[in-house]
Amino acid sequence: MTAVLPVLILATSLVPALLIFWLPERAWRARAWLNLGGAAVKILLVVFLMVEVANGVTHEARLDLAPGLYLLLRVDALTLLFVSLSAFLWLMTTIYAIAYLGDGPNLSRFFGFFSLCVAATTGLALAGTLITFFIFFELLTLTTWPLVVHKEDAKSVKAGRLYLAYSLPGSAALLVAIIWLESATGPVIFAEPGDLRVLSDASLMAIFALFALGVGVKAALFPLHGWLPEAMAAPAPVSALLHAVAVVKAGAFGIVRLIYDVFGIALTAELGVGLPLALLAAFTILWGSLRALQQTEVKKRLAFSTVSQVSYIILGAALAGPYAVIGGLVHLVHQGLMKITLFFCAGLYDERAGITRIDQLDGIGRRMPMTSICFTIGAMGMIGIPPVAGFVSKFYLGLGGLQAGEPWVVGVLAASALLNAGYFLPMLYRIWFGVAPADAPQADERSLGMLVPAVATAAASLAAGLFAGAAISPLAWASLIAAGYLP
Amino acid sequence: MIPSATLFGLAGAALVGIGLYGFLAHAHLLRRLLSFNVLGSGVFLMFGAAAWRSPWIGADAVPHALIITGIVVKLAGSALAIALLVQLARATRRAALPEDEGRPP
Amino acid sequence: MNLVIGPLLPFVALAWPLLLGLGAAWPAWRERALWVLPAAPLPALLLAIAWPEGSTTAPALLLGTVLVLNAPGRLLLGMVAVIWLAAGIFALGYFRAPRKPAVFAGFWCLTLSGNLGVMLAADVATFYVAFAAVSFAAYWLVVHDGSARALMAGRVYLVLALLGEALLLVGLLLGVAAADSLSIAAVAASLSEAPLALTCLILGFGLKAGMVPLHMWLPLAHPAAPTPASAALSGAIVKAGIIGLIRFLPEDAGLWTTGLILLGLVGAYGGVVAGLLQRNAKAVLAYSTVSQMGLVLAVLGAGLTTEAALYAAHHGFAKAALFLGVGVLAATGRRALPWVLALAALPALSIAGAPLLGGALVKAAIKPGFAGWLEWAVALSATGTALLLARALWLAVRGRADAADARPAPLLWAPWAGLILVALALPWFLLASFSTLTPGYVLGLASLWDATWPLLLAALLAAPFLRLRPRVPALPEGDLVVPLGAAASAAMHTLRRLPEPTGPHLALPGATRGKAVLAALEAALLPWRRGGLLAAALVLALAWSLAG
Amino acid sequence: MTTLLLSLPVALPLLAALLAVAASRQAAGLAMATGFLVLGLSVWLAFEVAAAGPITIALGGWEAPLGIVLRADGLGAGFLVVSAMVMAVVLVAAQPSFEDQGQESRAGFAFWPLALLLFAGLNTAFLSRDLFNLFVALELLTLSAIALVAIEGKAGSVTAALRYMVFALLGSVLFLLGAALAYAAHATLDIGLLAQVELGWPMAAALALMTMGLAIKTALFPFHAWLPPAHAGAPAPASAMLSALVPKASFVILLRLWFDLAPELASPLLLAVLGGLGAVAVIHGSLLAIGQDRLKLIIAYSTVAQLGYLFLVFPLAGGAGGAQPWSAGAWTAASFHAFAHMLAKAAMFLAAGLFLRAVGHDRLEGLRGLARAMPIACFAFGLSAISLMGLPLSGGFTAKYLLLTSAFASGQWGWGLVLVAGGLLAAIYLFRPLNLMFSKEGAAASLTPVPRWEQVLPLLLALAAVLLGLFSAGPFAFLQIGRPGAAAEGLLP
Amino acid sequence: MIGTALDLVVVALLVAAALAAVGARGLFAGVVFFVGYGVFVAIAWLRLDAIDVALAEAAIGAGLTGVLLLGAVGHLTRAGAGAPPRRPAIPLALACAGISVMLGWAVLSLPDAPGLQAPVAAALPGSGSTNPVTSVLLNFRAFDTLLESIVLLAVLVGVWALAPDAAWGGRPGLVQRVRPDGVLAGFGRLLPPLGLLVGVYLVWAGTKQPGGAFQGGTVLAAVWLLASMAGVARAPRVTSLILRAALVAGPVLFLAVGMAGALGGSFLGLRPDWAAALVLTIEVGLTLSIASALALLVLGPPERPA
Repeated sequence: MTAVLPVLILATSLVPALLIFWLPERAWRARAWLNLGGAAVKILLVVFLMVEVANGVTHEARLDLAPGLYLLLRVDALTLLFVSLSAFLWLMTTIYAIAYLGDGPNLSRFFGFFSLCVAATTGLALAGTLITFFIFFELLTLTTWPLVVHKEDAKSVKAGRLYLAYSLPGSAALLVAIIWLESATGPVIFAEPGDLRVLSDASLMAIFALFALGVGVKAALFPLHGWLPEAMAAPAPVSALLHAVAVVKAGAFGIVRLIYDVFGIALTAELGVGLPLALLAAFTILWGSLRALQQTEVKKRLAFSTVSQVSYIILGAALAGPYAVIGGLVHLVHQGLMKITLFFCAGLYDERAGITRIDQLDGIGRRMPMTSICFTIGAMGMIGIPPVAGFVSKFYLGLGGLQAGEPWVVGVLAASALLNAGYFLPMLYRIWFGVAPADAPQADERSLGMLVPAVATAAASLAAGLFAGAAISPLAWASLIAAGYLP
Repeated sequence: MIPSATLFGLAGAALVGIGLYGFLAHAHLLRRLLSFNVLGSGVFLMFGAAAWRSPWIGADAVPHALIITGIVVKLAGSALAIALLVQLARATRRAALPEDEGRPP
Repeated sequence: MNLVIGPLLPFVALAWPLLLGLGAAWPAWRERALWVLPAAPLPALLLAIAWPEGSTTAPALLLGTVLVLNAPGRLLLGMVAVIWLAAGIFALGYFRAPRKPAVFAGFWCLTLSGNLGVMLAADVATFYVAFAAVSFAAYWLVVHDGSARALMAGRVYLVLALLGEALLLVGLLLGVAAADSLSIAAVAASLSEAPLALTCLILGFGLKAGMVPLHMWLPLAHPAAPTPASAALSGAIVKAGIIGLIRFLPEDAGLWTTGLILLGLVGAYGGVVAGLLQRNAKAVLAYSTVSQMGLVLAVLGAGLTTEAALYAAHHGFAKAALFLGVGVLAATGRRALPWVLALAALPALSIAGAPLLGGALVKAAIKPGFAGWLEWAVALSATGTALLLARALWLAVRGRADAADARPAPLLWAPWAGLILVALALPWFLLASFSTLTPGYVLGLASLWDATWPLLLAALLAAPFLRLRPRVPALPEGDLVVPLGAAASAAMHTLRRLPEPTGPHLALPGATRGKAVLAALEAALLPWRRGGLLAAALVLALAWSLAG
Repeated sequence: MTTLLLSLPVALPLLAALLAVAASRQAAGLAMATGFLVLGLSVWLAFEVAAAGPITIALGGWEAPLGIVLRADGLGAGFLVVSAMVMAVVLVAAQPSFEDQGQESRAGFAFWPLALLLFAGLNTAFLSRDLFNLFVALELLTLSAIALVAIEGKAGSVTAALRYMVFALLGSVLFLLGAALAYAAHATLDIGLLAQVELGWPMAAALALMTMGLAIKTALFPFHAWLPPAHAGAPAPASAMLSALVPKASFVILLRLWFDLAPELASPLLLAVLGGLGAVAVIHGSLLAIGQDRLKLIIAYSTVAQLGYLFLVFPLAGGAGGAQPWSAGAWTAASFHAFAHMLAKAAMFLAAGLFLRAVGHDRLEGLRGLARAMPIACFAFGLSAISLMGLPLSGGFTAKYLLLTSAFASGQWGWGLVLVAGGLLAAIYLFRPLNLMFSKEGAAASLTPVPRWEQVLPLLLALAAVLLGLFSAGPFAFLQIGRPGAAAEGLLP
Repeated sequence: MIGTALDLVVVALLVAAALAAVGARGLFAGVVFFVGYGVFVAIAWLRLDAIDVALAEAAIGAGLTGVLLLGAVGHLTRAGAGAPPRRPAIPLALACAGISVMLGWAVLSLPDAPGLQAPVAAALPGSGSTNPVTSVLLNFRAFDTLLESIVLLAVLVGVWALAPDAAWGGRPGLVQRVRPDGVLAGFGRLLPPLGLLVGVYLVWAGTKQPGGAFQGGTVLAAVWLLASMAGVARAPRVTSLILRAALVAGPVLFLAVGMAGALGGSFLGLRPDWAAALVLTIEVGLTLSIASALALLVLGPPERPA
């Protein structure tokens, strides 16, 4: 049992962040090396930790703040699932962002907060207690805000305001829930669930609801999702970060922790709070898809798609059956890979062809083939067309629903798949079969830094589905985690 | 036969009331300051009277010393307040705070 | 087992087309990408011929891939490989200046791989993946020529394919949940207790196989595709649905036993009627596929699994040959027409069950499944088939080449002829192992008569048409698709135009008034008298309470 | 040694102030040196206290009740260290504004002695155990502060100073009355000695008077109206001292009264009144801050709200609750909150001063686009905003967490909700300026440049506020040293 | 009995004068009543056997404060600044009466605790003074006194800070134009020597009898003021080094002695054998500083451009 590794893995993004802040604007080479170096070291550490965790070695670090208040970083399988996702996607997004932002203004600030944001996500994943989770959850909110407003135009600032207007009350609800709970039970440590029964059923339900509300904002659970589409005003790498690496994932991750590590499956079932959450998630799935259908902007459509997709994770967690858990957890990874691919591509379209609206996509497939192929893979994954990873998650979710005695879940999945198809296929259709107007702007994809991450994540989405049965696949990890939670 | 201590103590209490009323009720800042000084000496009188509760062993010197200190401090406060007031009067031709005259602050 | 036909071969058979497809995208090879088409199905053919019965697994792949080769699978796998081989060779001759050859080759290979996959898959996930691959990749084959008609057909195809996938997913999920296993065999065994799952699966597979009323994509998509692709679509791809049914139908399918037979017969006859009203040879052929698949469904409903496989295989070869025939005829001038037409008529006759041809054997094989009026209905359907195919050939002849001495190139006629040969001959070799009959049976007089009279009846019925040439009212390709499509796009339109919920307002109404109220409150606290009174009162209250 | 350690934090600023009057040319350097010297001494003292427990010295060798006793316990030494940190930075930050350029100027002469005397008064208030001595210290502190408010010399600041003066006079006379009554009743002014005697009715009146006097000096609602114009009207370094430091002195005395001197006397009404007024202050101050259009006024109203939080300690940890397991948390939280507020608020005012210098005015609109022009100062502003909102990780968060935990553990939910609502309202009023800083459109074309080193100063303080949250275990334990009734080791393991 | 009657008279006068001062119609009348009130307070202190306090009250409470208030009245009148009269506030009056009652009750219910007479008496020898009040001020509670003397300085700095920027470096106060043959000028020449004598005596006597730095300093300040009003002595410039030195000398001396004590183990501690000398030294220093500070406070900030 050592304390070094959790701290070290946090430091891989924290230290570059702190250094980057002080770099002069023009030191883009140093910035790039710091970023990429941190990301690379982090991936190495994650790999090492995977081996350690598979061998049953515990790593934890603790920092006392006040009696009853301490930071505990601990590595478990669920942690690693999230950390490895964020580590990989961080690397990709960093490469992408370096190319995307080029020599724009305020780069040190941007990359500083970018790394801080990842550090917060890592901390959130490593959090071993409820309050540690909360602390990093809040840090995430704060470090994301400067990224959302990075462009400094009216739209971004408004988006930033909206983001906080949703997030901060959410965090307040979360804090109340946590303290309410902990004032009765003492610090809640994830691996060692205490006895929550000291509180009455009504209190527990209220706490659950407050908690779900708090993290639900980040997870863009209906009706708390309004900030997410607006946040599209941010630069594409930030969208990628929001939608795939960090923010909405943090919310979904929080729900998983809530049900499995705080309340536990048994108590959740006993209180009967899982089903309402599952229903809400199901509604969000459909609502997000319907709203996506209505959008005319590429990024907005993708954003509503995220609203819908993230709720798969929540649905899985809330159903609380073995398969459902696996489905939810694995979708955490799969959705990340697929959605980040889509955003990378949307950014490429925007940056290299000036395309922001869907009706501008006509015929872009011919001019930007690699981008379009990646986009297609991502979109297919979202619909659930195999062998892209999305189908694996849906498959397990559906099974989970049936296993939990909630067959309607399957209907929701099918309906959502059709709706997804309803808004993704017309885009693909335009990309591949539309005829570009004569006055279409120049388009090319001569930006290796942006293209390579997109290709990599697209390939990863494909591989995650194609080799789902492999021992190191996300599915395998998710199953490992689920096995830990279930008797 | 009422002990002086009690009598002057009560007088001090009364002076505090009178001074306090003036301090709180007047809008004119100089009157307010004047009342404050009445209030202050009322406080000191109460304090000093208490030091004379056992005349047979003499007055307690500690309150006396404290009162002298207090008087000087009170003077210091008054001096600064008066200087400020004079500045205010020159700048605004008023001797009261705006809100106490029903003007917007 | 040597290395070539070792346990890896099934995977090689599936991966090989994919590799070729990817290779086709290599810039240097793009222009000659079509050359990969004939090579793609070769390992699969080897697999079908030389691999022993058995299974192989790859636990890391998908959710643990299991591939199995058993009798119906091997037959259909071989059929698929052969048809794609023939169509691939045909394609080399068919495309003079191919449009986007690399893309075509890529999706061709992907479709092929999926098509082979469904025949091999023994676990639900692999099956689903393969099914999706064949469904979606085929879309690009349908829309290849980029015409408005093709795109429209493609859209219908895609929508229905998606619907099929959704149905399939639901069915598979329900089935897996019921069986608690990913094995297709286990799922099939448990389906009799899971009627909903069964229904979803039958609808999903039926959609692919052209089951009425989900058939409407078929007459749109098959004619729209380039001829070699049409051959593959109608010959091989629709069989993905059939293999699905073969694999998943439980011993006791409950109500669906009857349901399949009835729907199948409706399709068998409805396809004829609708097909006769078509103006395009390939559309007529597509309706013929609907009709023939109807029969297969009925056979499956009757419980004759292997016979259905045999029938389907024969139909695959013959129908692919017919589609290629349309292409061959189109390349044939007036002079070479007679003998080409003669050859082209052979698969048509075979499908109609003309004596001594392969079709007669497979028709005989399925006969024991039906009794009473059903027997008659099945038999009589051959008449319809004959009429339909006759009309198809007639329409194809009208579409022949303008140059009188045009001759089909060897790359066109050779694969075509090969397919015809296989269609006519193969049933003779397989009848014994796929049915309770022996080839000798069909040589009996009774069975010869059984095979002949529907054709005679057809000839009788056709005579007035040929003489009178009545104006045949035209039916739009895809029949039901027209109203349904209109309704669907209207619904979609409405959804898109639903009023968007307005965004949240950050500025609260009345904020300005609130600000004024607060400022007034603050101003009210400012006057010294009030503050002083409060202070004095508080001192008194506190002193009183502290002393209390 | 301990004598020097305890007396120098008071004596050095006094001496420096006197020398600054005599030799005003050297005043700036003298003041800065004093700031750092006192900081060093305070830290040293804190280490001594941590090692050996509370340190007490009797001035002149005369023990109470005859003499005056200075005592450095966890609370006092803690406040001493944090205020010295603020003061050291503020004195450096004031140098560009108040250093004499060749010839002595009015403000340049007055600022340094006043700041140093304020410093001395503050340190005395943190250390002294004698009620009358505390009165004198508060007077020194308050009169210096008032003079600093008026130092701009404009009509507005003179009005603000006068208003402040009126409130301050009332506050001190009430406190003095209380102290006099206490002596009259018990012949001692020493808090420690008073805590040991049985208190009667005169003492009840005395406590009521002192409490109100101190509450007025701490600008508790509804006696806060003087604060925003006074704090907003002063020059930025002065504002920083006024807002961050001055109200804390009276608050510390209030803490000593109700936790050292007469904990058992606290009536439910007293606790409810103090807590209730604090709660109203939180909401009222925050709402008014939202309504302001000038940055310094926002920050000043924020002080009103933040001071309100401090008073929640009374219902949460005072009176009968004093022996409860959660009271240590709440009691410490008050100090934490004060520390965090001192650091963050000073940082914020210093940053606001730099913005004002760059833009020329402090209307919110002027902040547009500053994130790009003055990134460090904006970052400092943002970091201090985090602490003021009570977001993790910051000293403000630790405080809020402890208070909330106490509120829930003791079943006093209402206070908890006030805390949460206050945090959200703070977010609203603090993100308004932040949002503008990040708005490119409409940014001023030309700004007066502000050197980088000046921008780093508020950042130092803001970082300290944040680090206080990250390393709060040490300070928490430190604050327990000499805490009366420090039986409970906090809420739970 | 006579004592009580006398006390009652003094109390009655006190209350009456306070009421008159607080409630007077005119501002000037109010100030006059206040000065009178100050005299009665001083008498009350005599009745309470607090001669030191009586002296301080007379000199500072009534005298100097009165001068300050009168000066302010003059300034306000010249500026034409006033404020509207306000109607009596009944609730406020009730509340203030309540406070009085509360305090009165507290006075009546004070326990019979003896004060610190005994400890003071015990500590007096070796404290450097035989006047207990001076001992308390300069030895037992020297810290209070130190701070208090510095409070005066702080306020002076604050008052000076109100000067117009342009006036900085000038002489404090408005320039007085006094006719050389006027009454004031005569007084100005006559009184200072006398006042100086009284002041110095008060300081010197303070170590043994009532009196001390504050009282003496006030007298000296009055002398200076008178002299300056008479045009005999001009106030020095605010930037004058000598003036500054005089202002800080007392507190610096005090603080230096205190810190020397700290080096010896007790801050502000006076070694008993040196105590008398040290007390006297501090007294002298403080007198100088207090006198200058008080005088300058009355003069106010410099107001004419230098």
